[in-house]
Amino acid sequence: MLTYQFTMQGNVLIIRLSGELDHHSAKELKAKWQQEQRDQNPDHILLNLEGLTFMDSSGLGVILGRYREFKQPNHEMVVCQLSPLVRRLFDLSGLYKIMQIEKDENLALVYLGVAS
Amino acid sequence: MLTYQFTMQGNVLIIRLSGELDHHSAKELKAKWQQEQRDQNPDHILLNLEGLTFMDSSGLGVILGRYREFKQPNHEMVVCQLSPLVRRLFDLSGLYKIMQIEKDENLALVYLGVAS
Amino acid sequence: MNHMHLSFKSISENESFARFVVSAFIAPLDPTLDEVNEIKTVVSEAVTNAIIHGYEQSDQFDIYLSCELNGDRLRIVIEDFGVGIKDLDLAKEVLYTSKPEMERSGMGFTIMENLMDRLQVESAYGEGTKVTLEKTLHTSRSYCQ
Amino acid sequence: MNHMHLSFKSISENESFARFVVSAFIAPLDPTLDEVNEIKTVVSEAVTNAIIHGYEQSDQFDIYLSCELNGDRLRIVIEDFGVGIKDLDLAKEVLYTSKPEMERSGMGFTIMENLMDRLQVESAYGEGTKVTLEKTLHTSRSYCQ
Ligand SMILES: Nc1ncnc2c1ncn2[C@@H]1O[C@H](COP(=O)(O)OP(=O)(O)O)[C@@H](O)[C@H]1O
Ligand SMILES: Nc1ncnc2c1ncn2[C@@H]1O[C@H](COP(=O)(O)OP(=O)(O)O)[C@@H](O)[C@H]1O
Repeated sequence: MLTYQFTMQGNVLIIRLSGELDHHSAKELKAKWQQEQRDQNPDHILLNLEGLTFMDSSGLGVILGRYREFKQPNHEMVVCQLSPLVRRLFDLSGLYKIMQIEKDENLALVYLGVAS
Repeated sequence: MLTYQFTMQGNVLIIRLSGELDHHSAKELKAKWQQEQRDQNPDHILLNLEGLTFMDSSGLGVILGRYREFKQPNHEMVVCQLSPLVRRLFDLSGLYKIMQIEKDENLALVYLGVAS
Repeated sequence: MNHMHLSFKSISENESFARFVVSAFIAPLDPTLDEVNEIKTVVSEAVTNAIIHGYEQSDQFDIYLSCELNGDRLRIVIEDFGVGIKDLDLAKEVLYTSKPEMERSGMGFTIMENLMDRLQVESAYGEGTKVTLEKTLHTSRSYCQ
Repeated sequence: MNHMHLSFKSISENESFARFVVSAFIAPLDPTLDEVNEIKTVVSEAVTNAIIHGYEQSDQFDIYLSCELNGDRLRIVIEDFGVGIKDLDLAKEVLYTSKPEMERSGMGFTIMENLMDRLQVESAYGEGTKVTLEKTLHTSRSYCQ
């Protein structure tokens, strides 16, 4: 099971995921994420994976899908709190090179210029 | 997996079980219990089931087996910390009537005249 | 509707494996912890019987476990192709066991009957035993629907 | 030596079920958490592929999963009798996916190959796909023996 928490901090939509992100849960996440993005219209997105107990390549797919929809010169998307195994999946797929990865929410907010 | 802790308190051998007590783990418990009883030669036995996350009728069997070996006019065996489901298994089997059941270790020690 | 069929080696290590599989299978229904523990208990009873009685502790055979979920109605079938049961009425009696020397309590069938809505045992002497267990789960999910 | 054979309905709810079954099966070896997570990941990749690609999301079919433990050597076989793979070399390429519209990443086979010691894919177009995964577990138990 996957649970998600969406919060706006300034112009940043923070998305915190907990539980298992697989093909089954990715479908629902995609819909909720798109809805929230439309509703909040954020400048940046911060995705926090700290609570994930499982993630596979369906997770890579849904993250990359949102990244492609969102990324523009004035829109940044940052991902933080990758477990060693998730980090490995990001590496293998090359996502590690195209997306901004930070250790935790604070560093990610600093990167986005919204230090707390 | 089942783990056990054997402690002497006065003349009482306290046995604390944790984990899963089924047919697989009952075999090993029986051997360890008999060994400990020989080594410590207790007057009474206090069996604490608080840590059990699972128990089935193989657990009833190994407890009844030890009770039968041990019970004499001057030897008491008390069981405490039964979960509602384990309590139901004791009820169904009639063990609830023949064995002394107490809520917790303190009350069991009071019953045995070794109040702490 | 969901179903699964599982077979595994008749060794006592697989008693806990079988319990876990069934509890994982019903997890999406969000059953109460009490229900999960009751289901685990009856699965453990039937699988242990297949190992001890059905296959007389030989590890050369397989045990068959299947689960079917229809809404909140769960059916579990546990089957062995071992020695079978000669006298089924006797076998089902409370406290009856053919293996007292193994410290069996003779409570397996009684527990299965009490914790489930329905227990059905089919057995042919020399051919094997099939135990069918049924229960309607009173899960939070089924209440919400 | 231990083994198990499982079949279950091709629905996405059963992805987590399959992961859970395999992790319960290897639990007696006391594997590290990292190893368990790697195994869960590759099982999830292969089962998801069977659901999405093999059976094209129809819930009318079954997926077959078996596990064999020989000492600390684990073999997992995941099989479907779905559409099969026409060009296996292409399918195994990093980032190749036949379903980009479903936001597939094309990383499944690459992940299986990287997290396991060995990956073997057999497929016949129109008949189905069989994925065999092998790994030696460096468990505390096997070190102690
Ligand atoms: N799968 C089986 N194969 C053969 N005999 C069985 C099987 N299950 C149960 N029995 C018989 O039924 C008796 C009663 O079973 P049960 O109530 O579970 O008690 P127990 O397992 O403690 O003996 C067993 O002692 C055995 O003789
Ligand atoms: N079980 C299967 N049945 C049919 N085709 C498959 C199966 N598994 C994989 N494939 C094919 O191989 C391709 C690559 O698979 P994979 O690397 O797991 O990436 P993805 O699942 O993200 O597409 C799939 O897009 C699909 O065309």
